[in-house]
Amino acid sequence: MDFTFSEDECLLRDAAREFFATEMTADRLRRIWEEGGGCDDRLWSALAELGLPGILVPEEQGGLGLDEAGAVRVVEEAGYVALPESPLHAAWLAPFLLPTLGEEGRARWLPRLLSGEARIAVGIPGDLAVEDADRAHLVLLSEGDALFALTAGSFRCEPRTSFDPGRRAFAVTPSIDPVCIGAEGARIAAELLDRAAVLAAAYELGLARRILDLAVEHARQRCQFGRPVGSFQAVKHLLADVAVRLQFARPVVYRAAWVVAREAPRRALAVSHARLAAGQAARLAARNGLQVFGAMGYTWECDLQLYLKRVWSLAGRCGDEALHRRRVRQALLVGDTVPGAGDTFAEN
Amino acid sequence: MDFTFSEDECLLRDAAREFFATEMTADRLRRIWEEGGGCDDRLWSALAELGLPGILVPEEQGGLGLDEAGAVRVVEEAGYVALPESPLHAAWLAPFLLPTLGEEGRARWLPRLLSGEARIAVGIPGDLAVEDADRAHLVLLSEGDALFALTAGSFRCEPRTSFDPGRRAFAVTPSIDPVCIGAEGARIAAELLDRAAVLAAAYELGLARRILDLAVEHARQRCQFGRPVGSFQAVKHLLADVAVRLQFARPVVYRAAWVVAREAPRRALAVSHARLAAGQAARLAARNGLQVFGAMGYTWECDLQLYLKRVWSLAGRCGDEALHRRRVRQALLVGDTVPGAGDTFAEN
Amino acid sequence: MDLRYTATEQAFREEARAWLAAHVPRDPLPSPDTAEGFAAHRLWEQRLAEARWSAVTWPAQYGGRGATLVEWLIFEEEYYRAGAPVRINANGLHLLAPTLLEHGTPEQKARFLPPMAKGEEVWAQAWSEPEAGSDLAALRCRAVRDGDHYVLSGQKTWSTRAAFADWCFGLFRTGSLGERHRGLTFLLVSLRSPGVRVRPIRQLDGRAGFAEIFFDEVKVPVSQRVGEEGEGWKVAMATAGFERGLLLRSPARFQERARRLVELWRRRRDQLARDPHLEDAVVQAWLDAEAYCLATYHTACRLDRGGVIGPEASTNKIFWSELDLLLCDAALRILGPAAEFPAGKEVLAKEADSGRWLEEFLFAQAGPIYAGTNEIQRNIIAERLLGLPR
Amino acid sequence: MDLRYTATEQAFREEARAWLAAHVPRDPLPSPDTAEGFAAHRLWEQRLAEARWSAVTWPAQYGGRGATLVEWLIFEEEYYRAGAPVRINANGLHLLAPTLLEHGTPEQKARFLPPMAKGEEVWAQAWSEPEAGSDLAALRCRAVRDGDHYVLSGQKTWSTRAAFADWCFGLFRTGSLGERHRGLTFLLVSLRSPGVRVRPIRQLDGRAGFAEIFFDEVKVPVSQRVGEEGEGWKVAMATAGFERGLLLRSPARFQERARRLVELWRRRRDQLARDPHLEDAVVQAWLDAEAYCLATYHTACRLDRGGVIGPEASTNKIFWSELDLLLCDAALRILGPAAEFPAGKEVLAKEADSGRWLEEFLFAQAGPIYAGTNEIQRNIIAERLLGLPR
Repeated sequence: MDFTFSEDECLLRDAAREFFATEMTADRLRRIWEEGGGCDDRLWSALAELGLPGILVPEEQGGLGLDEAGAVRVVEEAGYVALPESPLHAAWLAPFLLPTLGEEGRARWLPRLLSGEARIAVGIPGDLAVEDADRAHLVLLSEGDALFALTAGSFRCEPRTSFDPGRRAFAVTPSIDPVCIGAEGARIAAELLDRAAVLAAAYELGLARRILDLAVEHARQRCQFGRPVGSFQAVKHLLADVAVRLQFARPVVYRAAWVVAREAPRRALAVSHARLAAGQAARLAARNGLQVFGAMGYTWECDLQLYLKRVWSLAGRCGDEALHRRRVRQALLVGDTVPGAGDTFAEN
Repeated sequence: MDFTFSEDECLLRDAAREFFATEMTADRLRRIWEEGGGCDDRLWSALAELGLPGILVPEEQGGLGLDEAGAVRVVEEAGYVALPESPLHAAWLAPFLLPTLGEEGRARWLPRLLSGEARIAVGIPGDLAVEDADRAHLVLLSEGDALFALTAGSFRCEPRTSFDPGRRAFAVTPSIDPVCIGAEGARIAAELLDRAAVLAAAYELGLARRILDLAVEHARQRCQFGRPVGSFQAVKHLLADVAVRLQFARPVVYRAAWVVAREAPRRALAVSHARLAAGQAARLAARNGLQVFGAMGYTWECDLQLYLKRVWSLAGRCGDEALHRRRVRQALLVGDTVPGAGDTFAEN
Repeated sequence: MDLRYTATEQAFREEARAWLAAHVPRDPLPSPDTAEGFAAHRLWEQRLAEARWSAVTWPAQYGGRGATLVEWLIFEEEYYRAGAPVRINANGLHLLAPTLLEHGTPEQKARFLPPMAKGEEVWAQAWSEPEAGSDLAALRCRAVRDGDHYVLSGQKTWSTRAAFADWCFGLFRTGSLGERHRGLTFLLVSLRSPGVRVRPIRQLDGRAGFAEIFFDEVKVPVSQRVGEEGEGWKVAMATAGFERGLLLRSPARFQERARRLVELWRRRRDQLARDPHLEDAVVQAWLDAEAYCLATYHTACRLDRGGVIGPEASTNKIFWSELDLLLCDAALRILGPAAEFPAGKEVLAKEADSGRWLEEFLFAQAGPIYAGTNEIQRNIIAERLLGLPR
Repeated sequence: MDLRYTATEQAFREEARAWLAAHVPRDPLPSPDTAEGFAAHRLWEQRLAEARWSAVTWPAQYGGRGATLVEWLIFEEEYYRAGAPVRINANGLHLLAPTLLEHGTPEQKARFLPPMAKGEEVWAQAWSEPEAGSDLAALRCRAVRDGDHYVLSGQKTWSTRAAFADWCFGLFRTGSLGERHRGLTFLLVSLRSPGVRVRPIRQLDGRAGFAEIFFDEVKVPVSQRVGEEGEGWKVAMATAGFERGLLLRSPARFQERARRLVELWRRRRDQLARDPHLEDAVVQAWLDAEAYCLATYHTACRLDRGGVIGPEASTNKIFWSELDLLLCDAALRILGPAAEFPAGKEVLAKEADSGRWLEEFLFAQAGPIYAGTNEIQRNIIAERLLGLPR
């Protein structure tokens, strides 16, 4: 049993953190908002240079060779800066989907994905839009039990306006046949949803931590009644509550990342638990963080909103709360046995 | 529209409060615990003298002539001191049940109820025991769609040990036929449950207020870190939260009392709402009150426990939370229309 | 206790209902946070005033109907049921007017109430300052007496509707900062006065719902002072202050929202596999909206009979703001992926009114903050209602 | 990261499981809050110790197995699954022992650890005093140095198990009261010493689960001081202090409770019309128990690899105590009217184990209070983990 991260994984996380801290400042995010959201080509290239698209690709294929458990904290750091999501979709989901295009398809797209030359967008089951679909060279769209591999000219793209201005979202209508359907398509959709849910959960951990950090900073600086508001117990406890939820969501997400990387039992339960726990932490961070900021946090000028809106817009995507709760209920309340002590890591 | 209490009703409430404050001190309650709980004959007589059994009986029949809405705050005061419940059952429920015994039955029992000569115990639908059944001259027991009027020798009485030592509870098994069954018995049971639920709700308001008062007093006296613990924001907010829930439960209960007193629409919704709101307030008071008391509140010596245990034991009686939530869901989520603005007091 | 409406109350309701049915604009007005929308709303206020519906509780001489608080609640119920436009002058009507009626001179009432009723003069609040949010006693915006005028310098902020309003009211420091809540004076200030500059502040939703107000040697006649100099805190916080707690958010607003929520849930529950978490939130939200209505009627009846309202009014603010979060949060969770796209062309988004829910959700986030944060309200409840030490 | 058990860990589990299956008493032991029950539990501790299961993480020389923290978690899982008796010496094993192992002298370890492992010496805590509950730095129970002894006078309270324990450990004031958390010394005191008087305190459930300890000129050899004089606070709060946060409540306890809760719900849900409110509470409680397990393994793995645990340990206390309330509260609500009668002869009460749930419910109420109230824990998180000003 080793529930820790290796030194290499920590170094990679640190590198990503450093990169994001300089590349994805709040100012940069505001410029992205002004330009209609999403990830521009410059950022896409920079991320490719960082190695992001290859993070889950085996070393022998030119990637960094991590599994989801090893890479999960990079996603967390991406959430911390509210990175546009399409490059994460490409890095986290495309390597899983490309093999369905056959050896030829994989050979055609994987190197270009790794080099940053090809932009791949992913349509996640249940989501109503695909991020950055208009800029993608390839859209991998999972819809019902069908998986489509769409290149320019093989789909229609209609913009959808999200209340989160960092989102550049499109409804995509395929005009070609899917690459796979039926049982295989359904299996891929199910696994894709699980992977996307873990991605969203890790991202939410980062968002929650960012909001907590911003609120702590504000509470240390802002004075009322002659002292920093962070010295008031009510403010302290609002933020301590966030820290508690975050602390106990994190290992749930790490475990889910480990689970999706392999054939592990109770996958749906682990994944949906992660999404629920991280979503809870992020929404509590948003609520309590805003409360600590007061009216100031309610303004457009305040950077807090950059992260609040991502928390709220992400809530409905990658499987919404109702879906994940349903899966948890199904796992717990139906079936022969109820997992108890000793069952958490049991392999059957 | 007059959602206030009359001067007479206020005077009666004050009289009851004063009586309870001297009769039902914490010390008295502890003696009751030692004697096996329930209401002894001395207290029963004193309550009769106060006029309690006649509170809902028309003046021309020798009672005080209030309706449930007028009398509800007397029950609240009874809850404030955790009065044994059997005299409340007799006062609040027997006048409704006695007419089912026919004119002769009513004429036989009502005067003796008013004088305090006869003790009447009531078995509430769904409850597993009847309080003070062993001391009663008449047990009115509603079970399924049957109503029994049981006098000495016509039932078996088996003690049930509650974790609340103030409770003197018995499982009652009738050995005679019911006085009414079928549709009429079911109607009586339904109405009896509604009345009992309002009784419990009003009682819970009183319990919540008592616990709040005790916790406030403790927080003003107890010093830590060189000042009263009540000056800490965390403690203030624990108790303020109770005050808020209590403030907004009270009118819900008063309205339910008004509703059961007459043929009003949406009775089940109003009654179950009252029970849920009052129960919520009482359980929050118990939790937060105990938290404010700290370890001291967890001792047998501390009077707090007298009221905590009543909150917890009452929760399952007079319809438990699951039952009342079910009724609310039924009313709100099924049916043609959803009540909105302007419907609260509408008469159809 | 008699929870039936009287014949008079019933007639009042029917009159309001009939008038609203005939006059409420069929299409929603444009947002009052734009110049065009503000003008449209101002016109609507005039129509209301012409029929004496704009300030029903005021005496007839100022444009009201001398209605009881219960009648006001009835009017609000009909107003929200009818889906009538948002009231742009609520600050004036519900927050300033009760103060003026209690503490204003006859001249002030005659001068300010009628144009307020007609929407000719729309009012903004000027309480908070950049360094005095929760700590209102730290206000530093100065008012210096100079003959029959005060001269104002300083800055106010978070002033709702100030971007387009005509007047503002608030507390200004006539004494020294060290005096805290003593040394403050309640003034009425025209936003058209020379030296006043208003800078709109964009909110979370991108609109300029509130503004900063800068005062640069602004002259305000002494006749526009409410109460005595240095007594502003008392004026602002007196009985009327508590009554404002009652008027600020009428229950009908939340009850209509709760009704829409239950309807949304009924339409969507099968797709959501009757998710118990959501169902429970829906039921609890409806119950709390109903409880808020019952508590408000209870208080209104007491006040109509000459009762007074004390620090328990602080419980209102906490209750409705948390209720509103519960309502809107449940709606967004029911909408799921559709919640993100307010202008979505999907059947679901349109049918479910997702744009409206989103707007309400965003505004609900401010509820526990404005009009005194819920933390401050909890302090007030603990100290003044429960008697805990400061 | 590799979340599979190693072969060694698996073997450890199997050994523990086999031993427990063969040795756990079939019928529950009488309550340890009675003299008879305490004796029975002491015997059980001896049996555990004989098979070296009583303190698995300790070095072999003191009676342990040198097990990793992960192995300890595995043992706990098997222990709770087996329904084995409550551990009466948890204060010693989980709270004192880590401190002794870090700060004790070789002589102290050799003297105190083996009899602790064998249950020959059962330990109680002596932290709180009547006037120092949350404010531990206000301790006033005095220890005055007199040659090679300290002389203790004063009173301790809320000492769990002290009614029957043999020894206690705690902080005593060797400096002046004004020094606050400086001037405290960590001492080990035999409860059999002349001048010690123990007065049991009855709890909510009527049993004497904790006690007051009165010290009247009690002589304690200097050799029973852990760490230096005046350094007691540091000794108590150092690394080991945080580790205690990990050991105090093992996840298995809550996971077994969560499993029973889900089973209770499954049996009863149809009678309860699948009440969504209850179902949701059941699901959330199970998830939180699972999260507590995951977080504990995460920390244990880090510590097993030489990591240290900081103020984030305070989050544990809050999380498990609130989880426990959620669990027990849900169970009582599912039981409804049957919850009141722990010894109920109805099929429901027996089948549903209502007596056990009630006991657990009552004890859970104390969770947010003991071992540092959750309010104090939140302060610690805010100030030391988040860096907010005191």
